[in-house]
Amino acid sequence: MNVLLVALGAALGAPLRYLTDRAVQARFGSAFPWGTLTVNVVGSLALGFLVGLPVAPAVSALVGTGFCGALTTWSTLSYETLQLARSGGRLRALANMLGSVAASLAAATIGYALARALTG
Amino acid sequence: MNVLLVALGAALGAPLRYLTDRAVQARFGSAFPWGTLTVNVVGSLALGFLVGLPVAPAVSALVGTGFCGALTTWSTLSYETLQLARSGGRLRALANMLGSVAASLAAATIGYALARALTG
Amino acid sequence: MTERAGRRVDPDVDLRVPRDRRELARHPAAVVGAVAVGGVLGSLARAGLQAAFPHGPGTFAWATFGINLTGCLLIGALMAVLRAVGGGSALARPFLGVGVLGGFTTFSTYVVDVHQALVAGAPGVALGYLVSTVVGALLAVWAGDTLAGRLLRRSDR
Amino acid sequence: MTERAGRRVDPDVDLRVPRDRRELARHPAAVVGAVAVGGVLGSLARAGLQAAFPHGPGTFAWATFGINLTGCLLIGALMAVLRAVGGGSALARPFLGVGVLGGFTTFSTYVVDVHQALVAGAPGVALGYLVSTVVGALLAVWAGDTLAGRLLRRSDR
Repeated sequence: MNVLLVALGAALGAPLRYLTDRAVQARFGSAFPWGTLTVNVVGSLALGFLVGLPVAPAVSALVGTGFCGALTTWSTLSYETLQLARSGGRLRALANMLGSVAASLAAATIGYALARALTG
Repeated sequence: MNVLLVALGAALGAPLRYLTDRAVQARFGSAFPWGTLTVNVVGSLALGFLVGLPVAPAVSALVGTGFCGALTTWSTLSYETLQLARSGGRLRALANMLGSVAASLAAATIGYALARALTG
Repeated sequence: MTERAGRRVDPDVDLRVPRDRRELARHPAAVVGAVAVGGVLGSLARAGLQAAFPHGPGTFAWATFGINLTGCLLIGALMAVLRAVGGGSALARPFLGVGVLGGFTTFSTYVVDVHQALVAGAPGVALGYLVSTVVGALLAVWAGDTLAGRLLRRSDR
Repeated sequence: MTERAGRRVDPDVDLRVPRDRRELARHPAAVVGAVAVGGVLGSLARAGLQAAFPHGPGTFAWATFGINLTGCLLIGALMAVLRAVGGGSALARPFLGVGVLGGFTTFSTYVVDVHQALVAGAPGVALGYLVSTVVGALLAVWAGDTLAGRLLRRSDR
């Protein structure tokens, strides 16, 4: 049961990451990886919100482990940072890593606080 | 502690598989993978013997998980069988797989029985 | 046209790489399907490992830590392999990189676990987990890329 | 001289492959060291997974089953990658194939678990585990080789 829900969430989350990344790059260019930053921040906001709610394990499996887990990524972020550093963009590499961590952590905190405020 | 013992056993078992395989092929040729059969049968005999003895967990980690685990291999056996089947040696592929399973199972049984007989 | 090592930044999709730019128009269903199937496989592996090694609130999330570092090592190795073979099939990067490794690793669980450790009153764990994942991920992707690059280069005959 | 796909039988070492034959004389310490280090890494991963998913006597050994099938999938993929890049470095096969995957998978634990299931009076489990591992290992190595071969072949630009 939960295995199927994780699979379903991931089957939506992974392609959404790919399509969002394309759309963001088409709009803002590809020199800085804004697309990956977007999915990581949005996914962290959503997961922070989810863990602040009193939800059933099934919803956690579908939305948290499956969807948010597959929407966000560490592998993409780390490889981008490596490539930015290599192509001489040390400052952009640093900004990508620290900016992703800071913005996503802030997003998760906001999501969590919002959920707590809504559920009293 | 046990991690170090597993590592030590594996550091001996894996090279011994490689060196034994070379030695057996140098003596008996490489058309049929006798070398892998040898290490799998010997390792199964040794592990069968070991589990028949009343040994400490440390010995199990060193000799069983580390040494016998690294000495024997499923990955090598399965790839050999695939390659034998592909190069037209279907019968040899079948003989390799079934022979390995039968001989190693017999060896494990003998090793276990021997250990039980020795320890009363 | 072989990609230069320094060219691509984003391993999921980099619209400056001609092949990446065209892939969705050429094989829309195959590309999205490969990403989805890979994402399911990677996510199930992650979920299985997290279930096998659970962690309490305010304790170090070893499973997610190991998953993320392993995924970073493997994306480095994968991109090195694909570079060495001139890009591979049209579905190799979408399936293995975007799907399997993107689905296996997770950023949202990482930052939420940091936040939850703070909420649980364990700022030391939160900070340690925060910093060690960042440092470990960078070392892992560098190691995967470097090690694979060296092992794939034909050294003698 | 590139190896033909059908030439090699034994992925650990095949003395009919010129490079395999010469490697020990050329780099004895490096080859044996690479096998040992890889074997340690693979064995520790196996030991960790077996400890995380323990099984009682007379029950199906899921951890070892998964380990062996994964290792078979990966040896198929690894040999396809090395073929695609013309063999790779002198230490690629010794480290990753002989060491990591050889150390990760285990045949002795497999047959001893079959035997122990029989001793524990569970012949159905013994037979099921015996057969499913054989069938699964062959399917896995075939899938790893075939899938990697397809994903590595450059399909379009």
